[in-house]
Amino acid sequence: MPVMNMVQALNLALREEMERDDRVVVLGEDVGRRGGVFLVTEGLIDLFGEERVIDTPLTELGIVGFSIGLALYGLRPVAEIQFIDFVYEAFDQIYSNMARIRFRSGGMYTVPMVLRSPCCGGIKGGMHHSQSPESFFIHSTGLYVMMPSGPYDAKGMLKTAIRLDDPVIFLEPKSIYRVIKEEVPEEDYTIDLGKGKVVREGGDVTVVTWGAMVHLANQAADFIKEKLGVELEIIDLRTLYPYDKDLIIESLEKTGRLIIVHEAPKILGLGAEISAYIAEEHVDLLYGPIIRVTGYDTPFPLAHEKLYMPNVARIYNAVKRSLEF
Amino acid sequence: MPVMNMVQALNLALREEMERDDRVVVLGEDVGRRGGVFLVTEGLIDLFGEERVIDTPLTELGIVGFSIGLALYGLRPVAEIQFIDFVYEAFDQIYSNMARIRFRSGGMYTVPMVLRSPCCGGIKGGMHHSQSPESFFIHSTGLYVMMPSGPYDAKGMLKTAIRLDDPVIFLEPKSIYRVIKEEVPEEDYTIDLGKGKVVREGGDVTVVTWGAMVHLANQAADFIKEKLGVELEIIDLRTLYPYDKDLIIESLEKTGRLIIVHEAPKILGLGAEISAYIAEEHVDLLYGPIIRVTGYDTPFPLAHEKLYMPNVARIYNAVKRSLEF
Amino acid sequence: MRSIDRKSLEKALETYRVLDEDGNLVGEEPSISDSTLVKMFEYMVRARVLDEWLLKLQRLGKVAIHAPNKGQEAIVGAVMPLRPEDWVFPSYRDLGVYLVRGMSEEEILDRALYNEDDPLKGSDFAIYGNRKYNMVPTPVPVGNQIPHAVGVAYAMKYRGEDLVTMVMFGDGATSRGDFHAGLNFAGVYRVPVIFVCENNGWAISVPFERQTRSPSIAFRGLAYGVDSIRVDGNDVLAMYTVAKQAIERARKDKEPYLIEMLTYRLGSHTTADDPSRYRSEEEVREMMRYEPLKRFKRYLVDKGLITESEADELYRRYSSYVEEAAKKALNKSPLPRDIFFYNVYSTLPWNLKMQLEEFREAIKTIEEFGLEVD
Amino acid sequence: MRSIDRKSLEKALETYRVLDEDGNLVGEEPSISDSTLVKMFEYMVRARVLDEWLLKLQRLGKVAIHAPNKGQEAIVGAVMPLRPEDWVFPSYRDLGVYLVRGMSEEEILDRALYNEDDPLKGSDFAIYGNRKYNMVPTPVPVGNQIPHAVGVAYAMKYRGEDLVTMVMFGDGATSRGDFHAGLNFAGVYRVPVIFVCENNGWAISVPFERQTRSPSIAFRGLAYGVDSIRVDGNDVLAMYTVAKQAIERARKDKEPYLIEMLTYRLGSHTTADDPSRYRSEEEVREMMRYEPLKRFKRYLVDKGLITESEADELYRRYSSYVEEAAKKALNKSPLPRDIFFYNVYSTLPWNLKMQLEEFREAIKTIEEFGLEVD
Ligand SMILES: Cc1ncc(C[n+]2csc(CCOP(=O)(O)OP(=O)(O)O)c2C)c(N)n1
Ligand SMILES: Cc1ncc(C[n+]2csc(CCOP(=O)(O)OP(=O)(O)O)c2C)c(N)n1
Ligand SMILES: [Mg+2]
Ligand SMILES: [Mg+2]
Repeated sequence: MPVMNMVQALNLALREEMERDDRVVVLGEDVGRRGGVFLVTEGLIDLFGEERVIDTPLTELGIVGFSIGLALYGLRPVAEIQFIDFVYEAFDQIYSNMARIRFRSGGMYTVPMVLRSPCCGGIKGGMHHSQSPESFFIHSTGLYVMMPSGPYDAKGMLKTAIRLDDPVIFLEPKSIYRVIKEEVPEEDYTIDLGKGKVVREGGDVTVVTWGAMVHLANQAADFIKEKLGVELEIIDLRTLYPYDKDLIIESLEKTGRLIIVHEAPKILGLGAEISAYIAEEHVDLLYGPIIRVTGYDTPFPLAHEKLYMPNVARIYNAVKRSLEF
Repeated sequence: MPVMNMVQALNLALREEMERDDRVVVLGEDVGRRGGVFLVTEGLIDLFGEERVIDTPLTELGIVGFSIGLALYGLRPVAEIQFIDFVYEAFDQIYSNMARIRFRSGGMYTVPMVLRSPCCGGIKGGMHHSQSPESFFIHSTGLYVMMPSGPYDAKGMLKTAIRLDDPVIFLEPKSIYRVIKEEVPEEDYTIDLGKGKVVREGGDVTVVTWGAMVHLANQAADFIKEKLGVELEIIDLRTLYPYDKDLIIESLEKTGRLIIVHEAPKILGLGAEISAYIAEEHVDLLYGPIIRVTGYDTPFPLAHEKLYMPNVARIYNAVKRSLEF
Repeated sequence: MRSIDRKSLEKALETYRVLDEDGNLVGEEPSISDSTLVKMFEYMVRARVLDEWLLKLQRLGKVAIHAPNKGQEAIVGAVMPLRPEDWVFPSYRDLGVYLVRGMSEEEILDRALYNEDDPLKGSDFAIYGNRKYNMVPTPVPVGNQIPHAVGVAYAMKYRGEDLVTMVMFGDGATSRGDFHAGLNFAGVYRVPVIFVCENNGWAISVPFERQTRSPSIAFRGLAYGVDSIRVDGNDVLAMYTVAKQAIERARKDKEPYLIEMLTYRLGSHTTADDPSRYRSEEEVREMMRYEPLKRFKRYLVDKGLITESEADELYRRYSSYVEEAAKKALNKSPLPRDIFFYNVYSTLPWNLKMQLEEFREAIKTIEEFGLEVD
Repeated sequence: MRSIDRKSLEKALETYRVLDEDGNLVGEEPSISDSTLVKMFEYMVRARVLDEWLLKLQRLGKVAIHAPNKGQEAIVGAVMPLRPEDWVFPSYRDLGVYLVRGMSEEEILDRALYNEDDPLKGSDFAIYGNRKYNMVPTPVPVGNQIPHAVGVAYAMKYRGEDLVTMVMFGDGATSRGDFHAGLNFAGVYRVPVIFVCENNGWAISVPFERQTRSPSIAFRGLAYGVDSIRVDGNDVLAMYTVAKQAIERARKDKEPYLIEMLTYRLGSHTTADDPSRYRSEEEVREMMRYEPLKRFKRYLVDKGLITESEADELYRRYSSYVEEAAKKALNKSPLPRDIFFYNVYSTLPWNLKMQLEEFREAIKTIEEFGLEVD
């Protein structure tokens, strides 16, 4: 089985889906000749032509609005937002249309499209090349939201996303685009919507996280094991909406302690919802507070981004605090 | 003291602030001759002329982007979005600029503007005349968010908002625009940013809410008192960011039981953040689960909106559940 | 980059018309069959009648809100040359369009009253659409549908079909990002889409001069490389003629086209509006002289295709027809109470399932105590 | 509604120039003082030199990213006629603009390296601005600054001041809603704003013909009722002449103006780009013939205002100057570690205060264990 990074795995997923189904088209700024600024769409234009691999004018509103039309007519557009930080011009199209056309039309029209985009921090990208806006999409209702943490999942999840009849926001943590390498089958496989994964077993504290933070949590777990002799159980949510509540509950039944780690700002980051869900439905499982280790409630900074983001020290402190109860 | 409804109180606040400070200008779709579709800006154009009461072309992006420019130059624009449901075209300008110019410029430039808009449901307005999108603004970081629940607060809070040096989202629950009448002083007064208010005292269960839901909670409290002999303590947050955590804690110290009521969808509604905050910092105060009574996680419907929104039955059920612990 | 020729400019800055305001021919008479001409008039009458009924039902508190179409009925001329398989994205003010596409008065009333037969399942007010007629329900945020229509047209071209898409919107909508992106994409990709801008002079209280300083919307179309024409939009023959050409060209050459329909809203913006606050009664009276039905009727009468009394009879016939339909629609049941949980996703995610439980408990409590909620 | 005259159209569709590509006068020679001419050249040289240094520092891993301005230096001609009190919203590719406005190479380097003296406090990369020079830092989302500039111009007019605002953006930015809204508002309100669209033929890999099918950006300006002109943007004299007129008119008559600066990006889009993927080396070589410095130098040499060796000396002088400045900037300390908590609000709300505590605890842990984070 070939070893690939996430960019290659995503590229392969697109290629396979386009070969399988001629309704699948790819579009976005610079996705054609340029192959995307991260090369996720590299080579597709040569294979499928510029009618199916469409370079767009510079307007995210246009990309999403136009894709909705393609999807309404039965195509399966996979639209790229060059960096998710630029998606906001399209927010009306996403919120009021992509997420609401099924409802508005009483179920007569659907929007089977994928909006994929590099997200998150860790590349010294500053305010507008680093953000993690999953909360905006989750609170919108009407969208699915996914974020893979490695090449294998990336390929399988993107295929799932493309085949779903509902619209999907597909977020790709760019800091690990080329860092993590894994064996990726050149066969067809998908990964179920809504299924997380326990990526590290441990009996003391449950850490729920996703995207690049999965790897940080793992690093922190090693450090914490060494320093405190404490075992973290790490859950990679993979699908952010609808998230895998059962996996969290199962782990909490064992540990009774919950830490949520994400890059988005704390205030109304997805951690808030998970915490509130547990505090509402499973408060009896808890030994102590639910702690959130997240981006701070400020814009994403260029200076000292690694101090702004969750890091090993912050997870270590959170675990210590969690164990105090 | 004259008795006014909320529209009149807001109109008075605008008039007084415009008289006090010629940096204050008002703009938006139909705010001039038409006086706004709810008449909040009625008569202002006659008093202050069309240079200060500016009818704009039909683009929310334009309204916000242009207002940011006015504010950068030192004016104090109060921009109206005709219904908050239409704000999303402007989301890039709000998120990436209104909320971020201070940060981007290292504090050199500020955006002292108010974006005010009718919000929330209860008028059979359907999908796009009923929404409560406060979460989007709160998660943005860099904005203050306010929502008054009556004429007196409306006037004082709008004046506070206009005088703040930071950008404010000012949401007006349109269903109570003309329903609630109160004495409103014709003198100058303001209401502090970040200060909630206990609108009903009670020792059994704390209900945190805001906007039109304050009145629903009161109604529910009467009903619950009658049926269950239970006393609700109702907190009207008024400022949604930064919300008055101290008031909530104080009440929880007494009741140990918390219910949050809001119109926005449950998933990542502000209730999630308040719940997560308590579960993180004050879990020891709780006797049981934190329950959220909210809009469901669907688009806002035209049909059966009163069943979609929080209602007396739902609050009653929540209180019963809260007391089971 | 394209160059701009004199003729394109003229089309975009002058106003194409066939009939003058009294129904006299002033342009080249299009060759349209007699039966089509009469049918066209009938649609306009039906739109006028239905408009009056929706206003009446709104005043009676039965319909939440209505956006009157009076004065803009000549829009039917733009849709009549379409095929049923072509797609239409109507505006909210387009009663005539819904009718031409095959929607019945019954269906429109079921929708307006969102009863059990509402095809849109009580999702939103004042919008209409149905997949059966290839007519997508209008999003209430003004202009949202414009880029959708361009995407649909692209997909038609991509599939090698000879279909076209038509999308309607107001003058106010041209200020939105959706218009800008939609027109630009249409120009760049050359797709078979026809934009119909119903320039009725007002966006609620904002007059066109305050909406834009552009010489015309059609001129603006040229600035996206989209051929454009300005038409007397109260002249249904002009609308038909121009649309037919645009549709045929789009079908054959995959070229987008913009039609600026110069018209006038004779009624209020919606039933929630009070136009006396921003425009004079005189202006409206003056504009009544140009209204499309009277003008077209004169032409038909002069041509011997209809008599005055036949026209009156038509109006009366549809009035009683709609009265009956309204009675029927009002007697239908409301939608199921839990309707809004469905049609968000193709299946219910777990949080919606849990919330549906909570909802059912609430219904029980409501019934237990006889609470009033709905 | 405005009508469009022949002359406006010509301006928007033809290309205004003063010098040909070899520096020969082909248009009317503007009357500019000799010292201004030399100063103009000096700014262009400084921009070129600084560009090379930022590229070098990026290759050395010191600067995160840089958007080269090579080939677009004639933009200095647009800003030189402004007064210091006028406001400028530059694009990210505008090194020459920053210099003309009074920013020093030192400040630009402090910014690029976001050291302790960074006026923007480490907020974002590749952007520059400073209130001292009435130059607002560029938002990275392309085009965002356009409506801001219109708002500032409105405020200037509202206050009765005779100031103007200038805003720069690329050809790609014209596709965004910000452009559409900004131009439209400027037309409707008639405010003293000058739009400078630096049409360099490419938006990363998307060529202009794929960005829009519009005949020209200037033509598009007319569609908002904004007078517009197309200029050879590698001809600094043409840029200066046109901008000066536009600025004077804006100051006096409060009329907006759009200048389409036809230029070419000779370098990569940013240091993260690889242009060989989408355009040929030949194209770039061919376009080198039109580059603005050489051309303007020829004119100055012919005019006897500078010699070839003086020009070379200028280049060398600034090279060593920037080398020194870079050394100094590299030696400065980083910004305080908690810098990002400030400048979000005018005071810290309670949640940020709590988070600052948590942050300080993390720093302690980092120090306790000697963790590597930053
Ligand atoms: C994005 C958005 N902003 C505001 C509104 C409120 N609104 C509804 S219709 C309208 C005016 C529309 O004018 P125009 O496009 O000319 O269409 P007309 O009503 O004249 O047919 C406004 C402001 C809306 N529906 N959507
Ligand atoms: C809204 C937005 N979308 C995408 C990007 C990524 N991006 C940065 S520059 C650029 C191209 C800009 O082209 P143009 O406006 O012509 O300016 P130029 O770089 O050629 O000077 C793109 C797509 C961005 N910064 N902002
Ligand atoms: Mg209109
Ligand atoms: Mg460019």
